[in-house]
Amino acid sequence: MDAIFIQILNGLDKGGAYALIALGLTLVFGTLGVVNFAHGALFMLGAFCAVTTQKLLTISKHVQDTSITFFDAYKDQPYLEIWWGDFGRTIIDWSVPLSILLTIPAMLLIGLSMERGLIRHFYKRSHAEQILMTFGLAIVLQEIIRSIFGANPIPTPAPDIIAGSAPIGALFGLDEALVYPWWRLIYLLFSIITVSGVFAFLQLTTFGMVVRAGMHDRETVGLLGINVERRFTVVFGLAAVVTGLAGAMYAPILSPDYHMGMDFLVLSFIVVVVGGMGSLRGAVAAGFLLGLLQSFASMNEVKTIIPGIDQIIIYLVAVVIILVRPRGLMGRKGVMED
Amino acid sequence: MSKTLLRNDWVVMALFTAAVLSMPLWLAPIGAGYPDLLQKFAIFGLFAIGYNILFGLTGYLSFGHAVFLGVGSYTAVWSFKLLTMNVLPAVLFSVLMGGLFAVIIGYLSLRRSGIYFSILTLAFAQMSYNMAYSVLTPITNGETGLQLAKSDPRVIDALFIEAGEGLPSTDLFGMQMSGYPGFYFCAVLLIIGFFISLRIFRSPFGLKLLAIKSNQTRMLYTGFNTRPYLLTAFVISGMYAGLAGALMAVTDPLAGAERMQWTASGEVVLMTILGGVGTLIGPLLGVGVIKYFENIFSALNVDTLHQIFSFLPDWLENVVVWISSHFVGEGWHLTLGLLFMVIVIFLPGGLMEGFQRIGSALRNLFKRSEAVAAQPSEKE
Amino acid sequence: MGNIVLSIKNVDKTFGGLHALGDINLDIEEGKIHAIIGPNGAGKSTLLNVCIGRLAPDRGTVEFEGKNMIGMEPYEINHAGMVRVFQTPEIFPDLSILQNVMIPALAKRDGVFNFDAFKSMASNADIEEQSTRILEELGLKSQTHDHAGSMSRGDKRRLELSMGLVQHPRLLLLDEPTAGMSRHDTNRTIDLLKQIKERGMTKIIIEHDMHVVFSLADRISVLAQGRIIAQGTPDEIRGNPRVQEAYLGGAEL
Amino acid sequence: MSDKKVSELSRRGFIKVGAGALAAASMPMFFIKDAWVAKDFRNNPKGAASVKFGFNVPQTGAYADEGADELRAYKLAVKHINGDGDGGMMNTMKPLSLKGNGILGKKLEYVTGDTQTKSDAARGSAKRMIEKDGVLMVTGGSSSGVAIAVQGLCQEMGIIFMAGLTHSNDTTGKDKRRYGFRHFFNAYMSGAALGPVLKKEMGTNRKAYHLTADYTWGWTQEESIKNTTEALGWTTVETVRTPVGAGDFSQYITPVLNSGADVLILNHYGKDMINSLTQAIQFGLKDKMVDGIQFEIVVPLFSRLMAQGAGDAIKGILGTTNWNWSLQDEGSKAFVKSFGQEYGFPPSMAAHTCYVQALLYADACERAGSFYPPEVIKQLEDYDFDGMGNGPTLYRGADHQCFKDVLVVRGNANPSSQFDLLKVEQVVPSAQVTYDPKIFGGELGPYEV
Repeated sequence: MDAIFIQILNGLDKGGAYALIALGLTLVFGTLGVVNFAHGALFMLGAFCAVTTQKLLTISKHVQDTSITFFDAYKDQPYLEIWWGDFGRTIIDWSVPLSILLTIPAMLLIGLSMERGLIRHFYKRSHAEQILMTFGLAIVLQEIIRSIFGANPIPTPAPDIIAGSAPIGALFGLDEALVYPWWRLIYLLFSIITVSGVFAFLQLTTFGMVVRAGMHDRETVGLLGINVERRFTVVFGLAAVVTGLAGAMYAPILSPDYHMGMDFLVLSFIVVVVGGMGSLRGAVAAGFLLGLLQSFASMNEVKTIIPGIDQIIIYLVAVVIILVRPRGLMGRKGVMED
Repeated sequence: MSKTLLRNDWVVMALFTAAVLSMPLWLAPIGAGYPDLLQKFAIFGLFAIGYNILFGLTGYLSFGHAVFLGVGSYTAVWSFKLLTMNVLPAVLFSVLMGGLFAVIIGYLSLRRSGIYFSILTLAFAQMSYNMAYSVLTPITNGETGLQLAKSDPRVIDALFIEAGEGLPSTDLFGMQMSGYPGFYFCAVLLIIGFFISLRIFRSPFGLKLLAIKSNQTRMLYTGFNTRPYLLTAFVISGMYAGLAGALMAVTDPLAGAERMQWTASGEVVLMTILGGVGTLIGPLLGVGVIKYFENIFSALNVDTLHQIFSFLPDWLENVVVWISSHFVGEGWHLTLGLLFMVIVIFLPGGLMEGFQRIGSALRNLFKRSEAVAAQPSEKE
Repeated sequence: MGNIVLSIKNVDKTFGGLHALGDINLDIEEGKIHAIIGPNGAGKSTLLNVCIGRLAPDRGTVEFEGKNMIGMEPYEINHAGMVRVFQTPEIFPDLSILQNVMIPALAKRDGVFNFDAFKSMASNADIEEQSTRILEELGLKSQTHDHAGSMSRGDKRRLELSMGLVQHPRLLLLDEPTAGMSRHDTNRTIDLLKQIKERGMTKIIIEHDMHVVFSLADRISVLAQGRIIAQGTPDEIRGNPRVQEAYLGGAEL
Repeated sequence: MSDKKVSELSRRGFIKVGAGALAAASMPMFFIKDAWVAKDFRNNPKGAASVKFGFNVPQTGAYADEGADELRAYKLAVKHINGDGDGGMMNTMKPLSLKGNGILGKKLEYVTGDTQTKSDAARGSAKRMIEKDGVLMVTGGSSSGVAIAVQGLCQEMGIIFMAGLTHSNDTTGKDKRRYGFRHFFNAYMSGAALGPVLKKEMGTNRKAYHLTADYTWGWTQEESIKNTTEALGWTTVETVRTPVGAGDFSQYITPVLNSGADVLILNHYGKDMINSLTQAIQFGLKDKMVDGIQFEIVVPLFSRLMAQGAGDAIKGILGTTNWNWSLQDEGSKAFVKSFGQEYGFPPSMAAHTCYVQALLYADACERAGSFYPPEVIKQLEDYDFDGMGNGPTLYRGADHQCFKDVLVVRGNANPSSQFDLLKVEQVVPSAQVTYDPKIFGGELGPYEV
């Protein structure tokens, strides 16, 4: 029972990340019809916004390191620490949450310029060409990050006071040994808030109405004399911000490295398809569903029955869903369902 | 060269054969004239040609073709281990196994089209890769890859030859399949593969596949059951991939799971698009560019750059080397990524479109001068 | 009455709450041109779609030469001898005009599937000749190697028609064959259809243009709100007050 | 059919033939029996003024930083062998035959290649070096799969391979090759070295839980550690396989919480290890008490780059490494000094093993007085040396594995500098980690190929 309870938490936590990534992808895919292979790179860029914030806050003075005698070595002392002492240290400690302040504008800018500069010229092009272009873009973005930050993962810890774990076992009257990291609980909460925020934006604003209408039928919306183009740009920017935030907040869980985007790329496409092409609610539901399934498939009890199931469960679900119900969990009939 | 001449299959084949067999000569000046890379060109050429029969003709974008490549390699190595080091059975079994897997995966995946088809093939590929890497290690030898061992039974060889000291190498009736002989073996199969592809492209079958790509619904109402056509194309391309996988094992008897990863499938997609989807030669150009980058550009380092640019004045040499060093060696991915973007932005039809544009520009130039020269007697 | 080629019996079809077709009964005689007319939304296209297997009816049968077509795949229906010419041209935009016609000709010859990967295109001289002839008849001969996608709309319709004709079907279903054509082209198409009529091909035509209907049709069925409200020869229809009321708003034909 | 040995034709000879089509037609002519004339061998430098090494390291992919560090070390080794710079370990290596004028009087040059940490790419890159660039020796790499793949290739091609970072028992066990040599230690030695330290620190009554990367290296390490700990009297609660590149390990870590285990052993490397360790600590495993016993985490294979990636998570964690820059012996000091002066930071253990391998090969050629591989191999086999940072070392002839001291280290709780991440807990003498080569089987194969 305890094991199942905690696996549900794991699944929800994973699902939160999957849902956020897929939400951005389905916005782009469903609204703009672009197969964006650079979507994983957006997640990676988001995570590196957290790294950048950390690096900016720890801009340091080079001090001769006297502990090393073989050669001239320097150690770094952050200026914030020099100037403000403990307060400076606290700011550095909080760099991941603070990075949201950088992530939103930075990712918005990246998203807007990507759409304006490249993506928009590819709306009418074939999927193959979109794939080649966005894949090329993903590689270029990755390599730029690598040339700045290197290939090794960069530790970006959560703030000290929430770096530990919450005694949920005690809280819920289960085994005392059950704990869950605060940051993961925060991430789950954060993903729910962000998803709700995006839904509220799309449901309650006129802008969102137009976008949703555009997802149903782009031509008609175009005929109404609404400038769809500009809205598409904003949608892409929005997708970039959501994906970037998902990445930035994920940094303490998964130390960012330049290649992490590719690891999430296949997965995000699968979540979108399982949820139903162009369905925002479907993407979120599928994200949580796949997260949960993956968690349960990883349990030793399950793995002893079907060895290796945890490695293929996601793909297996995708195959079954596409074959049995091609519109996905919540996709409308007939949307990109040929 | 006139276009009508190129419409003749035999002229095309003669040119192609000459070009492929003389590769060691004309690729040497750019540093690509050594057996391993030549073999890779031929092997991946086959892979891409086969892939193009599916993607180029039917428009079905498969992200799982590396599975058949991997299956082909495993089959070939098992044939070396169990039966004989002769490459012919290995090639035969691999093609059949590639085809068999293609029938299974194709039968299921082709129930859907468009992006759904792509995701299905991708999912099958990833499942195969993950299983081969871990759970199926007894068959695939996992991360290390399936290798030959001295203790392998090799039942057919055991009847005829006494095992020598050390590991045996792959052969074709006594001719060793590494180095240049290996390349020529691959090259001959590439030529045969190209010939088959040429025939398919110029057959009624090919035309029907193109029609499916153009408007599948209409094909149904025109009286064609499109699914067997698609499945046939899928299986043919799977067999090409199986053959390519076999040749990888023939020239280098090792089969690793990473050959089946989705990025490996992605590579052949990129090769095909880069060169020009649906053209006969395009995929081969794509193969050439990507493999050249992977093997030659990645090997350049600051020292070699200094040698290359040593003709420049010192300060300029340093500047040029500093700039270019970001794009070679460990930066070769960056160059490749930029190349993808540039090609698709400026030449949507891939490299082939670039050549066609250059060709037609030259032709216009030529025609104009010809027209000027022929002005007085113009009457047609 | 002659031989019945197509017999539609008790066909019903609803979309959501909308009754698109209600208890349709229709017999098509061999060798005749049968026109189906009716106001927009009367269910004409739905009826055609049911006939060629694009839509499954809720109830009823469609019998072609005595065989029920319901539940058959579109390509099986095609090979049974019933071919549809689409209203919005459904051509192969990436192929040449000639190839567009060769495809249905190949279908006629090869059946639903034929693995002819190693036959050269040149060995299909007969198919090519046959296709060229049809194109010639429809006045498209001059541009056979152009891409079909770049044709004008009117030309596409003619191409569409030749794709149907090349298969020599026993029953040809024409969905507004002249819509969007100039007067001149329309007249040419009428002449052409008349010519073909002499070859004994049965046709069903859905048409708005009354000029076309009355100059071609042997029999006319009038559809309104998913029901057949009248059937008869052109003269009978012309004089039918219910038709005039429902469809023509009382105007004189 | 007889067992005929058919020779390879040389590239240069081939090109001379001219037109390829012609060559194809007349191909059988080239297969002359026994073309190795007295000690001729592939890429024989003969009268050339220089010889080339092939540095085959990961330049892209997850281990690119490690590869970059390896490459730095190799460049330094080339410098030192050619007599430039301060000489590094050439000053401390004992015995030493190199004279600082290249190898056998020939200047040393090098070519580089990218393994991408993929067997196929690594073999392709090695083949280019051998076939096109004519290298005498290939070295480098950062994973066992690659090392085994390249080693197999080098055996076929008759080129010596000096493995870089590879920790699997198989490299010098089941898959050992006559032409392959490993200076780096292996999983078995990690286990053997950890044994006594674990006993001292944690006692003999522990319950261990393994998380293991689901591929060959992970399994061999799991097995080695399991054997060691069970010999101490520990029980193994569970061994769980995790997919490579899982990223989020939470679903594997949470079952540890109430499994009753009091030691978690992470058989992960690289990114997997960084993530699993960081996440395990987020789940409070480091501060956990099980039945009044302090919970412990052990990472059997450590590297500095991994420690950097894991950040604070590494503090207090036990593991083993091949070498650490803080060692105070003369060889280590000399190497750290020249590396630090060249690049501004100390070398990693990957850099160290690569540097040593390059030097060892060069020295063996010098001793053999020839580049003829069988002679060089014989020089390396059962060779005793010292002054290379790990104390007296034996290159065992039976499996081409180096036997030397193994370091048991602990993540430094109070690092004095950004490089001071690992503290050497104990230097386990080589006698304690030496094993019988027979236990892993395998066959080296012939000298002449």
